[in-house]
Amino acid sequence: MSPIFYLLAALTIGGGLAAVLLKYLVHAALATTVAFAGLALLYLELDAQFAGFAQILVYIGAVAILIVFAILLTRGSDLPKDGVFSRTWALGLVIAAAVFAVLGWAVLQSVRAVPQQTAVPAVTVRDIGNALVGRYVLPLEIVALLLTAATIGAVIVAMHEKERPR
Amino acid sequence: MQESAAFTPQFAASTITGILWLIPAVPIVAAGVIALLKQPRRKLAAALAIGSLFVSLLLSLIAFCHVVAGWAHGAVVREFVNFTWLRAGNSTVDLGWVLDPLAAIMLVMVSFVGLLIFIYSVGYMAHDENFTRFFCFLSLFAGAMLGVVISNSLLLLFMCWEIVGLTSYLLIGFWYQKPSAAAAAKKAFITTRVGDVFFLLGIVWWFSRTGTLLFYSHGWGSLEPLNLAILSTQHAALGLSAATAIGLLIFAGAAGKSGQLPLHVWLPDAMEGPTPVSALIHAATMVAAGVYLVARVYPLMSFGAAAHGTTVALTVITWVGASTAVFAALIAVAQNDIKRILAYSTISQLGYMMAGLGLGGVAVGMFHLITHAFFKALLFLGAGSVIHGCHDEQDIRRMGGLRADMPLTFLTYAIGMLALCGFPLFFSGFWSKDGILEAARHWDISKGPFILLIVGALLTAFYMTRQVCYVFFGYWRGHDPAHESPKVMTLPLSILAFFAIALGVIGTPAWPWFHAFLENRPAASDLHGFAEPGLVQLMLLSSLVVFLGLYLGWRLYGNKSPKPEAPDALEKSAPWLWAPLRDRLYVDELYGFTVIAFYAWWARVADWLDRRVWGGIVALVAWLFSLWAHFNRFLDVNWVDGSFDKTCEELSSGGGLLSRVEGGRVQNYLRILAAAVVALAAILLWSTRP
Amino acid sequence: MTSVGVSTPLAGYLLVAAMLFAIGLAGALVRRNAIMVLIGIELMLNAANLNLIAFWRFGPHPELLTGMMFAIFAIAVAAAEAAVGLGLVIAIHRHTNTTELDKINRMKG
Amino acid sequence: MANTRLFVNLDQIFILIRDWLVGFLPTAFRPAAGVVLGAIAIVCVFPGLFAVVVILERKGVGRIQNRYGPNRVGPFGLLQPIADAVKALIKEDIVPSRADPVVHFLAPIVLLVTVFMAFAVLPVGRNMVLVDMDAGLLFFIAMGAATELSVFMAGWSSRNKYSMLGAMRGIAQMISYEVVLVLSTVSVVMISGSLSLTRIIAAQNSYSGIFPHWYIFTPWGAAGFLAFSIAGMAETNRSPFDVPEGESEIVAGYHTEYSGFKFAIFFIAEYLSMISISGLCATLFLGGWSAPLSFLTFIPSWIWFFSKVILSLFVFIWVRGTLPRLRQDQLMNFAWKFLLPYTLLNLLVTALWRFMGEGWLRWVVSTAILAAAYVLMGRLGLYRKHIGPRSYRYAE
Repeated sequence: MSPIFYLLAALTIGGGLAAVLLKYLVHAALATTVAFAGLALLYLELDAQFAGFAQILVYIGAVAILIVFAILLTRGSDLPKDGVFSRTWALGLVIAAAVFAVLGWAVLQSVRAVPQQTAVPAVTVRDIGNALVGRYVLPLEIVALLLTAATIGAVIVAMHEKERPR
Repeated sequence: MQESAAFTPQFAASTITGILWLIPAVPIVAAGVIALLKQPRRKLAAALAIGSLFVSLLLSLIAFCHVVAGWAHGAVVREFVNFTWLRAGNSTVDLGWVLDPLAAIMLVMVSFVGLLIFIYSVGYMAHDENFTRFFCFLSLFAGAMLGVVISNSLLLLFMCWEIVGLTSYLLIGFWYQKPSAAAAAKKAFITTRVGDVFFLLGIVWWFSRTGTLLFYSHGWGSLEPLNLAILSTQHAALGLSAATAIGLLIFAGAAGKSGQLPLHVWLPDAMEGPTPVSALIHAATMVAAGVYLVARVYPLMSFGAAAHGTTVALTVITWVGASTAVFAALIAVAQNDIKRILAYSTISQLGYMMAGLGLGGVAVGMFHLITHAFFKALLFLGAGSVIHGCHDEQDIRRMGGLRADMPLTFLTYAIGMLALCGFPLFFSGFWSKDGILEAARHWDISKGPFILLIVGALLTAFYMTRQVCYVFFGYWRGHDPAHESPKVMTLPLSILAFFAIALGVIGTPAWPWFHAFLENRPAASDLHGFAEPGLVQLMLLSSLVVFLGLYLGWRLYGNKSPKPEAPDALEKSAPWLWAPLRDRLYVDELYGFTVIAFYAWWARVADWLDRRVWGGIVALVAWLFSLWAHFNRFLDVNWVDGSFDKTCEELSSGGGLLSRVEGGRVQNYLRILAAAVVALAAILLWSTRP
Repeated sequence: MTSVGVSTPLAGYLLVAAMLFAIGLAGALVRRNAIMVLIGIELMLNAANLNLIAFWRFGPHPELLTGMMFAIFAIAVAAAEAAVGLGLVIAIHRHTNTTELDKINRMKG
Repeated sequence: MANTRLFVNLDQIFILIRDWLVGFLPTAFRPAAGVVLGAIAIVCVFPGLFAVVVILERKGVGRIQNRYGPNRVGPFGLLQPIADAVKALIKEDIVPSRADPVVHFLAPIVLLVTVFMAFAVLPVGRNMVLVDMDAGLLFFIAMGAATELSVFMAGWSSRNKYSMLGAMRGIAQMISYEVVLVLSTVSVVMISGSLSLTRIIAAQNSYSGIFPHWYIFTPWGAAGFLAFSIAGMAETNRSPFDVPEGESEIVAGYHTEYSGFKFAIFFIAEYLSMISISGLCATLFLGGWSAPLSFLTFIPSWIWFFSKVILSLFVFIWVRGTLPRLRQDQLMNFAWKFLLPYTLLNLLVTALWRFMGEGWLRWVVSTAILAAAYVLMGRLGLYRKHIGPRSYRYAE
């Protein structure tokens, strides 16, 4: 466990926490971006270069922008009058904590069985490309279809409802 | 053959044969595209239809040249591509297409005449609101017809045959707002269906005997000697061999489509469709499909015959064809609708073709088919031009004197009429009809067909003269003055007129190029062809007959212009002959009294059975059930409902309690979900702990 | 390497992922705003991706790329999910004039 | 021989200097120190280039507009950038009172960092690349995408409607043109088979006779180059796509509320991103640092790279001086309804090119398809409402 890992983990977790806790939605969205960036760096640390850059491109370049656009379009940049947390926030927190407890327990229980393995996998972008259009071509096509459908669907859902034709 | 290779062609002899399927496919695809167009896209629809057929024509010409080139080098061109369509158990159903002289000739004819008629339709249908639909159907028809021509499998042929029938139905009923058109469409569809049932029976029988429906397949095809020998040795009922029986069944299908004697009734009524349709489908191509079918399976029909002998099937075909020729010609004499006269004339000429097939073989019948296609299309288009010019008037008694008003139409129509009459030497009809008469003269079994056909020729000349006199001579008897048709209509007329004259050249006895081509003999030009004993006399005889018919017609009708209400000249001189002819020899009435009456009776019987017998049983059962229901109701009301109501109250209050969970709050759902996941994971981990 | 009882680096990544997942879940559960719920869901998805990549890296057959591919597809799908989700939020906002989940609990428009 | 040696040394002079400097350190630190040196070089050289570009632009646009341009500071006004820098540094840094201070502060920094990051993968000469990443192109694009967020941060945090409008326009425009940008690079990736910029250059660094195998000299490459250049101009908010900061409409767009050095950072970042896009353009389509003719290879590779970049920057300036600004709707319609379909078609053509194999046929076919599509789409555009010829309505 290198110090870099701890640094990146702290960045990611900090970003996530800030995202959940910050009052202003825009701040929360920017904090989410920090978490996304931290995750991208974690991917790089895991020698997953392609996934890391894809994470930056998709999450910071697109999803974060989408989120801030949605915030602005729904006038979410102002503070709501009656608080940002729901009334039953404590219950939510307990459940989240329980989930974390179960997950952490499971991790600690099971990693003993995993052998230590640190050799850097020799995987190039070319391999990923070949896999994408080779073994994984069907999922790739399906994801392409899904993206198209989602784009059209999102546009239609968010479009102004037209006057009903007479 | 492996499954994976199911659709790979087994054998492609040449590039053109390999892509022969494009010829029908292009118009069919065009039809599909046109079907998707909006109604206002007229120009695009017409352009698509004409363009696609033009492509087909080009391909057909290439194919034709390919065949001619092969033939000129002395090779027998019969190239085919087969593939497996279905596989059931051990038997396969193969489809395929074939390119041989017969198909090549027919391809060129169909696509060429079709193209001209398409062009003509642009003018004729210009004001129709369903213009695009019309071209969609026309394209579909052209594609299917070309499919019939090239198919190398009886099944594929049958499929295309049925599409052709469908488009015929659609196009006859194109103006379905008119009750008469709708009825005519139904009549055509049902009547041809009668023939098709026999045809299908023949197909099934053939398949069960030979195991293949391919015509040609390297010696294994059903038209090749091996299988024909098998068929001819098997016996069916009535002392006929299986080959003969199947041949007759197939001929029944052909008779239905080609309007032969018992099944001809639909063709005159089909004239309710637009005139280009009448020209394309009910004169030039579709009705010829039956003749083509017989020509295609001619090896089956003629198998086992001696050199100049005949078979039972061919004899039947001959007699049916010859009787049809005279029968329809007789009726045509007394009709007053311009298109109806041509329709009966078509039936009559189809009879000639059939007789030609039966008497003289493929070449004789096919030659008449080809020449007839051109001059009959010409006549129909001319009639369409006349109708168009006379503001949709179809009654020849209300026309007259159009010679001056529509000079080009008159000229071309006269050429078509002379070709149809068989005017000597200069017109194609003369040569093709002469070929049939020549074959009839040599027929050993009976001189009956020969006499019938001669009489038919006389009648043909007579009724065509009558029609032309009514329409073009005398003075104008209609309401508004007639006008000449636009160029887009007269241009195809001129082209067709040219071919109505010129086509005769390729089939004279001196240079029987056409016959040689179809029969794979080398063609030779030899004036000694005329020297065959009796031939010149025959030509003189037939010319004499034609002149007699022309003279009689002119004598009775020439330049007279009787009043529309006045009785016909023939009616005055021979009313006893006129009445039955005018009423079409009572065939429709005969069917009305027999077939239709029988069905009506049977329907009444079925209705009675439904009402009384089955209805009574149903009522009885219903009564029993209602009795049982009353008993149940008593139980329900007193015992079940009480307990059920209580249960429901309990459930409803419980549901109210539960519905608080389903409050429409997304986060509640998420909470419950997460808690459940935690619980499940905890259980899992607990149960699998080491 | 063997600090706080963790035997392999894998466990560290998995714990970070678990923590991020829990944070995302908490965000989705405690915030009132629909967009924040979506952000929380995005965080959870990312945590799952981190798991996948970590398993790929420390798994027995990284050259098969299974986990990596899974993560890449998950990223693509998450982008689609975000687009549709935010589109829905905008539509709801137009309809009910609020994005607070407590107030969006009627099916009747 | 000595001659060749000299040219090789000249070509690799910066590498040699770096290695010489690093040689003073213990072995363990050498790789890291090399990277740090490279980074320092980038941070020094490109802002220097920025100064050159600024003076080039001001004088160039001046000439285009028939005026002198700066000519007071230094000889021919050449020291003007330095004067500008001094001015920016000593001006007061004003933050609006209602602004969000943290985000307002972070926005220019994030922008500058992401812009600088992109240079890390750009090969400026033979062996002269800071980090030779396997997915370098993806990194470059990812960094370009990240700048959008800083634009939003700047616009939102200023609490100014002009800033917000500028930011929204800017993001919409950058996202739209980013799609085109990425898609036009994909065709290069398809042919070269690599996302690594050094490999892409290596794939172009060969000659037929004296002519180089640059991708711009292929039909799909020319079309891609065109799309890439247009999208690059839009991506860097350069005229005629400078709607987000259109002075005549929304003051200065998202950096309206910035002053002093923060404004200077925005200014620098804009020019740096221009330089980096030019560099990428040269790398992808113009053979990077390779020489344009085979007998010119003796000239050091970095000179070629920088000449190409400056040439491309000159085109930027030229276009700015020539074309008027587009309206927002024209700009978006152009991106989505013309450029995007055309780029997608270009992808198909590239695939065709790839699979048709050698020979003249593929040249004819791809040129014909692309030209026909260009003419056809342009013609159809004339009859469409949205991408027709430009028309202007004036306030009544």
